[in-house]
Amino acid sequence: MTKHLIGHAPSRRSVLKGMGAGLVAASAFPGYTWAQSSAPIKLGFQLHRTGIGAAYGRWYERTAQAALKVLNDGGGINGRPVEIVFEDDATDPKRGAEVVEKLASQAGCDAIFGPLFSHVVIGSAPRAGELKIPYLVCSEGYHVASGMLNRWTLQPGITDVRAQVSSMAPWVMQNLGKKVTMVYPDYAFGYDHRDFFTEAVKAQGGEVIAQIAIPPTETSFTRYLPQIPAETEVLYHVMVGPAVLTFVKELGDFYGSGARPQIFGFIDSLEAVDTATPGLEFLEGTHFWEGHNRVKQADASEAETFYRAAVGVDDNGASVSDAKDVSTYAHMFSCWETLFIIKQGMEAAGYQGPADRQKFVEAIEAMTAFEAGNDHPQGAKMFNGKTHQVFGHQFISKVEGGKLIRVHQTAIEDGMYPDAVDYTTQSF
Amino acid sequence: MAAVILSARALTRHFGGLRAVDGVDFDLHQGDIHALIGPNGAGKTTFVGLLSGRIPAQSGTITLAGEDITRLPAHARVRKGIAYTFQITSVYPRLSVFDNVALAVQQGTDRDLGPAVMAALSRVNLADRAEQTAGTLSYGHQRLLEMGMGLALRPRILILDEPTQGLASGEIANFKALIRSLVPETTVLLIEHNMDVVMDLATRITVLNLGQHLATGTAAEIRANPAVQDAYLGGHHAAD
Amino acid sequence: MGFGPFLLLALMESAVTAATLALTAVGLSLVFGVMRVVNVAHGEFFMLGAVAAWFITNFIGGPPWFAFLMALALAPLAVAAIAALADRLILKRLDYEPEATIVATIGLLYIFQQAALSFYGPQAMPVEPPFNFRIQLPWFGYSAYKLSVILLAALVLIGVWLFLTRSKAGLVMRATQVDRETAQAFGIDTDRVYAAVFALGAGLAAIAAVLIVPIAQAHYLMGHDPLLLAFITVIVGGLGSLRGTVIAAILIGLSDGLIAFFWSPTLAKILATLLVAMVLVFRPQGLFGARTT
Amino acid sequence: MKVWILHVAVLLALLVLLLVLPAYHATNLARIMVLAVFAIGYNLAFGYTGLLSLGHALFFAAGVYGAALPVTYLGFAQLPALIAGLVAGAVMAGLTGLLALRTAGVSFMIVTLMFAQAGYLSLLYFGEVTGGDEGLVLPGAAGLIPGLSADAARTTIAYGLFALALIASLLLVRGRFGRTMVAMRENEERSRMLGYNPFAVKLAALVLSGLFAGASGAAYALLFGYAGASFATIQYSILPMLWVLMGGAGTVLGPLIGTAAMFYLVDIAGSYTTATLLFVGVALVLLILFAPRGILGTIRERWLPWLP
Repeated sequence: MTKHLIGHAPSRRSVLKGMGAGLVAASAFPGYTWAQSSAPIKLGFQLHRTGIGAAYGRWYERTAQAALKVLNDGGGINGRPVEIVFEDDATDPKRGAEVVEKLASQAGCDAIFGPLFSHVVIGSAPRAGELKIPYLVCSEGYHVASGMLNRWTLQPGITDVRAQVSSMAPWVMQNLGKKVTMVYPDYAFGYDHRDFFTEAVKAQGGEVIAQIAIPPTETSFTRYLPQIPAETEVLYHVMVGPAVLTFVKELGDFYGSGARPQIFGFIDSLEAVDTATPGLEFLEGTHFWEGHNRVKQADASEAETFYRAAVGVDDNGASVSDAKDVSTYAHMFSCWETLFIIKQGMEAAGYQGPADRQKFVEAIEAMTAFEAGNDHPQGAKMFNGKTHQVFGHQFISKVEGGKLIRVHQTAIEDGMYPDAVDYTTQSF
Repeated sequence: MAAVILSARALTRHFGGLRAVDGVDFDLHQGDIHALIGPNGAGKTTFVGLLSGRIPAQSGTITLAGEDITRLPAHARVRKGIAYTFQITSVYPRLSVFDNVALAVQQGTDRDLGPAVMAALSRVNLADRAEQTAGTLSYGHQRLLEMGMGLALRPRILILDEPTQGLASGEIANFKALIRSLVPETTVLLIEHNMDVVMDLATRITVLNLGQHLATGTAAEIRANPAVQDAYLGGHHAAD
Repeated sequence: MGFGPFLLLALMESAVTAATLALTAVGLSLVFGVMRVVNVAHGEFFMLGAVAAWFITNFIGGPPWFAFLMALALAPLAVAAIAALADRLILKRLDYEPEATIVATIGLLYIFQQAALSFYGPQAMPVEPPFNFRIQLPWFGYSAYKLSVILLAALVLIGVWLFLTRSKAGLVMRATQVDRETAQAFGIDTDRVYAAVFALGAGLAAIAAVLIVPIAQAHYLMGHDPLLLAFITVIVGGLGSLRGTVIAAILIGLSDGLIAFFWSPTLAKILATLLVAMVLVFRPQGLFGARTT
Repeated sequence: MKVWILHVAVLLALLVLLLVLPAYHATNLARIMVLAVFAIGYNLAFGYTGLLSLGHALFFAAGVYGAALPVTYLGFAQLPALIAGLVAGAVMAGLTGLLALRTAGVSFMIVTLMFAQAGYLSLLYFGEVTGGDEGLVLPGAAGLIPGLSADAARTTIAYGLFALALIASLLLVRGRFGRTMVAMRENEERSRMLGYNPFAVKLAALVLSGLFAGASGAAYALLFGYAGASFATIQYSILPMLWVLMGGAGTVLGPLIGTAAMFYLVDIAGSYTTATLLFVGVALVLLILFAPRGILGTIRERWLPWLP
């Protein structure tokens, strides 16, 4: 072995030649060659700083900043420090595509991550694909695994809605009731809930007896509530946007002290809202899906404690500096976990610069499982490289004493479904 | 007597309780300079408004060369050859004098606007002001421009609502010469308060009073008409 | 639930919508009627009223009814002051030229939204209602506070009506609305009238917001829908007609609530929107406006 | 003559900019040029004819979906889809105009706004077909022009469309119909008494305006590969008005200048402050206080009265 190596040791002359080439390259692309060793890796973050996504955006930014600090304290990626460039997309698909452009072409980012709202993701992904820049979304939409997007778009940080709702259905059927009425927003996000939950309920021998779609421009909901059939055993609700609290309050006013069905909601209906708000007392005893438990549970892992402290969230899920500032806890972990997947992917790909973006995507596609730990505080996950979608545990919590206490945790397999696409067969 | 080009029968328009125009019969003959006079509130402006289509008729009929135009909107009547110039000067103040007239000329068939516009401007002696913004013209010049726009439509009938109001006496002489040069190709119908202009210019005069037709005739006939003297010339002329 | 109880619920809901809409729209109608200004920032005055109510109730503390009353008194004053300032600093300098004021008020809209986002935040936060009593009917429960909103809004509207018809200041405003030049000729300081009207209009929007914020929540983008609805109401009611504006608010509140019973909600919204548009198309002067030609 | 020299010079300058600017700004310029076509269309209705519409999002979205739906469901090629889009914009404007032009002034503004709102809700209601709020992903610019990269093809088409629209609008406003539109804005009653049918003139202007808006929407969807209901929100009615007022209503180059200024205002604000909206709001207020006729309108008023 040794001999062999010596025999192929570069001659002095070829070393000089190589250095010369390196110098030429360095002067032609200032900062570029040296960047391979020490310059920071730049990541773009497409942020909903303004627009309807702003309540999420604020916490997505805080979570990403916290994760970045942990990442850099731990030596960055491949020994290089990491920078994140945050750019506001106004929660608008057109501006979203422009932000992708700006982060990729002007800021020179190596990859982009962070968007939540589906229409922003779908509006931006085509441009990311054209620019051939990895685009890692934290959106929980089914748009990635449905095959609608492209090879450069991945969702390794959060389970999609389809898997979330299908994995909930068995528990809801067995514990709450079989006749379900659904209340959901009358647009794509609501339709994912409608279609996949209805399907899952049927598979469990239950029945969705009414589907009440609320128009997106609505700010008051009481008049839709009489449409809930009296024989309803479970009321399934999911709302998004600034009016969510109104919806839940009006639901409370409507049922009042009278008889009411079991209520199962997606925490989206109360994300960034305090469950102890006056008027929400009726939620006591109702159930919620949570992607990540907002209230620190008795059996919280060390990683959970570490994550909470790093982001600055107290045991109730609010900001440590302002108890009224409630986090979007069930979703924001995805920014944290996505950043550490980027690290893992870049290190596996031996990432040096934009030329290695394809290798980076291939490295993520090759991943199959993530272990619970500081990099993945929400828990273990399985990744499907073909559909670019990750699958994790889901939680059902019950409101007890105004706090969300976990009563059930699904298995990762519960939410899995047949592949609708194989992105790895698509060209880059 | 020349053929009737425009006629009204039992033309009526009330505003609430006010009988502005009340069953008026009227004939306009080809080539005439026909003046419409009457005391204030006689319904003159409403009447020409009905003829031009600015105000829809309540009942009665209007025919243009035998064709019923009662229900035709104003712009369609203009296209059929009835031009109307406003009592209060109504030009496009922010456009050039050229553009003001061009807007009228381009309704016609001229392929080349420039010469036609300049010709129309020459007739009203504004050719040297073609590039000026219309709003900066003197009042008298704006009235001339208004006339020029009406003429540029090459109308069969030109309706003028108090064209000499506010003009200096020298300008009035020019105006009279201009009107005379139009006939007989164009028939002129004018509302006029200046009796000297009316008596000098008009080949035929119609008097309205309280929305009703009082008399029609030549200047001499009208002067001699006792009903007219009663209603109008006797009591009000001095005040005008 | 049978048709009867449903109708009752829909009517109560419509009445709440109509009450706050009437307040917001009357404010807009005053500004439009007197100043001929299309105030695109009107919805933001509504939003600022809600946000101010949140700050005031949190700062004052104490029993909810007391904090709420303080908010009801102070928030509209604060918003009116901001509006008067905006009028003096910007609109007056534009000489209330229609196109210029549209751009200026769009600018104000952005400024107010950013101010709320920076100082208040992106989340929706509630104000505690002055009382939490719930009326339990045989078929459903209903918030007593919501019903009191109808009453309060009606009281404010009667106050505005009395102010405009009985007080000297109201007379001056109406005189300016009819004819600005003549009003000036009679020695009325129309600059002050305009500032006062702009402040009053904004203050009314803020009152509506304070009333609604215990039901809905304060949010920095909440001004959008009230703006559109208020504009529609003002136009349908007929420009400058306060009575028309109030009646239109009731009609629009009702149509919104009742049509939803017969069609799928989004389709109902589409139909209601087109219906109101058709009213305007075939009665451009609005339901109660005088025909101008 | 100097008018033509100026506009050809502007087009040449844009061409040079597209070639020398860094990739990011070149693509921005492509976006700006496509959107400026929308603004040019809006300017025809608002700046020249005096129709203050708040419903142009409907015409833009008609272009977006007029192109996107045939591509998605009927397998249209891109060029026929572009034409379908601009026709859709014109037809939608015609239908809207037939009803809305019975009103004037603020009523017209509100009626157009409500039609646009109904259009937006319809896009959501028929979400199964339109993709609703999430929208549809389209093939994008790759392969639009054989032998050219996606970026090059996009830039070429955006430039071509803009040049065509600019020259068309210049010919239009300097021609007879342009004078007629301005006459309608300046004094509708006088125009009627010169034999112009106000309804027909305004309808024609609105249809032309819708044609430009539709072309812009179709090109935006096709070139950037996305169609969504957000393009029908009221924001996309207010934006062209702002672009036009900023650049100068009733000026031929104003829409381009306004679109570019507004785009970079937002873009630059985003790089220096998190309070983007404040930046934009203050800029608008200052602009209207100190240059109420817009950028080009003020230049025309003070220095270059011959500007079209």
